[in-house]
Amino acid sequence: MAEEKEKRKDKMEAPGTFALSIIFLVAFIIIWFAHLKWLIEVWGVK
Amino acid sequence: MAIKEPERIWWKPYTRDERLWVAMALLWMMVSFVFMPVYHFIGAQNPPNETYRVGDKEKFRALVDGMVNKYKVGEEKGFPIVKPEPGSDVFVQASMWQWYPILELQQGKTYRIHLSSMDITHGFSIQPINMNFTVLPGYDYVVTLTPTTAGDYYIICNEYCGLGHHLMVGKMIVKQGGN
Amino acid sequence: MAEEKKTEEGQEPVPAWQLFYDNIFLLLFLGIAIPTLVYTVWGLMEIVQIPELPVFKP
Amino acid sequence: MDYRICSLTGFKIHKTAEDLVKWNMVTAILFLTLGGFMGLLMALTRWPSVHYLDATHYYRFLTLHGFNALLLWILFFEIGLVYFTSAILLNTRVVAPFVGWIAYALMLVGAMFVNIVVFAGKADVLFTSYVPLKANGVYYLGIIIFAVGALTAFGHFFANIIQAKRDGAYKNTLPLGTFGLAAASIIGVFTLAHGAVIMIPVFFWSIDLIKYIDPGTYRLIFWALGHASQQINVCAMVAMWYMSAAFVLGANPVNEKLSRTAFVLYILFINIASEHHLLVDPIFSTWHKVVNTGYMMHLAVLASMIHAFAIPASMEVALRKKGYTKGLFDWLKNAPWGNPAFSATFLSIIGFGFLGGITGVIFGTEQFNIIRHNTFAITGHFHATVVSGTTVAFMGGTYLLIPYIFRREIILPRLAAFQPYLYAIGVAVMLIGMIAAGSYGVPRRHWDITFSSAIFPFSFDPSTDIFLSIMGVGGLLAVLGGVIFIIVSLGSIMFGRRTE
Repeated sequence: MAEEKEKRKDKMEAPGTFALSIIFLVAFIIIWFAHLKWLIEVWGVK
Repeated sequence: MAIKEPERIWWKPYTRDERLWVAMALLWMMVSFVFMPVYHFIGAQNPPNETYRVGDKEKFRALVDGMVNKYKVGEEKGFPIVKPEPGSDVFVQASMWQWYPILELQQGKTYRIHLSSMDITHGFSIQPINMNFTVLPGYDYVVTLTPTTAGDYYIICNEYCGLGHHLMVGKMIVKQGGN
Repeated sequence: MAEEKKTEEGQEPVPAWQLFYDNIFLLLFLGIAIPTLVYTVWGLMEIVQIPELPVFKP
Repeated sequence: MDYRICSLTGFKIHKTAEDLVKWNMVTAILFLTLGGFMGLLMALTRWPSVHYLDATHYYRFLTLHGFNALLLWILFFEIGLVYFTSAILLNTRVVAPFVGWIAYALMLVGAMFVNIVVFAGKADVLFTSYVPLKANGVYYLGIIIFAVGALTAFGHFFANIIQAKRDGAYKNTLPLGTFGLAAASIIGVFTLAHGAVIMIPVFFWSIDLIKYIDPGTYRLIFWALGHASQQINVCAMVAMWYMSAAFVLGANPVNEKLSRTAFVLYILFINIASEHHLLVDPIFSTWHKVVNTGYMMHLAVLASMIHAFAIPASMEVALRKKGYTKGLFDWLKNAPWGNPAFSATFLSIIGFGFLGGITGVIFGTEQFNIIRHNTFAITGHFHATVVSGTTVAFMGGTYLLIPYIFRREIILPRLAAFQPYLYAIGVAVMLIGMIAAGSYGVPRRHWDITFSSAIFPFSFDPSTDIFLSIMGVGGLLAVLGGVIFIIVSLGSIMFGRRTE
């Protein structure tokens, strides 16, 4: 059982989904920074 | 299967891709979260934090009228144009369906703009720079504003306030510094 | 079949976290208590504490 | 006890459970028809060159669009899923069946009250009905009755799983699909209790028994109803994803621990995201805003990212087992794209994640909210989550459940296979138009953004015209997809060939 658990730990079960997820994360970060740029261009508020 | 009860012990270690993905997602979420408090210290644009209760709406109306009497410099389409001193308290009144009065501000100077509604909820939306705040009846929201670009700006209402909602447009003039 | 019997007798203890996740009614309590305290009660406390409009110099 | 054995899945199905699922689902689809038609009118009015409705009818039908499409279609479907997961998936019965019927009747009566009073022109207050904007008392009464009905149904879920355990239907752990609906029901109890707390005093205020409702308090508690009810959708939708993957592909969750952790994060933390509506409000301190939107909310977002990984991963593992192991994406190429239950699920994951999730986190960030609050971009965001996410997932769920529950074959299978693509792409085009227009400042809930009769002349950047036209075209495509869905689903339920 413990051996099976160890084996599972190092497995990459779904590499395709992992790649898709990375694409998602990159899109997320790009859009987030685009909004940061929009934010900086407006007036000062507090 | 998601439609059957799992085996007796389903608490199992994560695989490599699961660990990696959770770690990356968590890291990015931490960045997004930490941004909010940190930007309050380093950034110039943060949601204002100052609110007062307006028990009597006439009291707020009196403040608006007092300011208009003191600082009025002109008139446009029946609305007084008010040019308050930089750093001073400026009062803007929302009602169905107008923003009163017209403000004339100086570029780069800071003003404490008080927003309150006389009737129902309105949305204070400065266009075309697109900054948006909620205006509630019974509350005074103090927006400490520093316009950094000159020109004519318009205030539209972006919270539904009855049939004349689309008629509710106000004006704000930002003049270049020095005059 | 023989293997199933073994687990029935509880050869391996069920992890505590698994017991927590299986306790729907504890989750029901926490799922209502946490947002009610952090969002609603805290929010109401802030509404009550808002000061009245001060006097401004003309 | 009246049971039958499903010839397709082997489930032991309790007759009453099946009837409750059927009635709730069909009612849901009928309200989708009404809400969708109102949606068509909305798209045609906000499309600048068409500008179809006059102002009065625009706001009236906008109220109806929100109520029918956002609340009634989705909640009735979810109540159907409550019975599906708490009885049918567990091969057990519904306890006290009359409670289920009372809940259904209350929801229906409440829904009719609201629809009638809004149609009669007595409640043009939009979905949010911010006080002191006042509607006829029947409007609030209808919402209260509906909420009590829905609360009863969610309570019924808990009664069912207690009984199921006593009957030995499961030993310790609920199936993941049922667990997802447990999360939805927990959030439902929180949501509808808040709804009652605020709507009952507002009802008394509307008939002049109470003098004053504080608008700030109303907004705080209303959004614990308004936003948190969307979190019910998130949980039910994710549960639907898992179930579709299991039914269509025989997929196992890659790791029960991972998926359940994500649901537990939803249960504990997602409801405080109601704060998103109050970020540029007066009253609440920066700390209240930061803690509620950020501190723990982001853990709920992490949960969504976990699901968005775990479900495609389970599909990938299942498809790889079938022999599609070449390279990274061979499994994706050979997925059953022609099966609408599968394609709708996959499109829903993509739409919810890429369009709804990303915009949700960004617009829910305190500072970014200044430049997005109440603009059309917000409308775009929640159409991404609720329409291209939840609605598309539930459309897939309908295709999935028609053979199992109604025991009918899907009619017009080619049209059905094509429908999720048409609908999802239409909605995506529409909401991208909305988000683009909103980022130029175009407000939501606004009849005339040309301000043609306003006292000061203001007009938006001319490019907003193009974005709004894109929105209109996308909206029409989506409506076409919606019409096909309604024809295929109701047609199959009534005229499909019997499977047994």
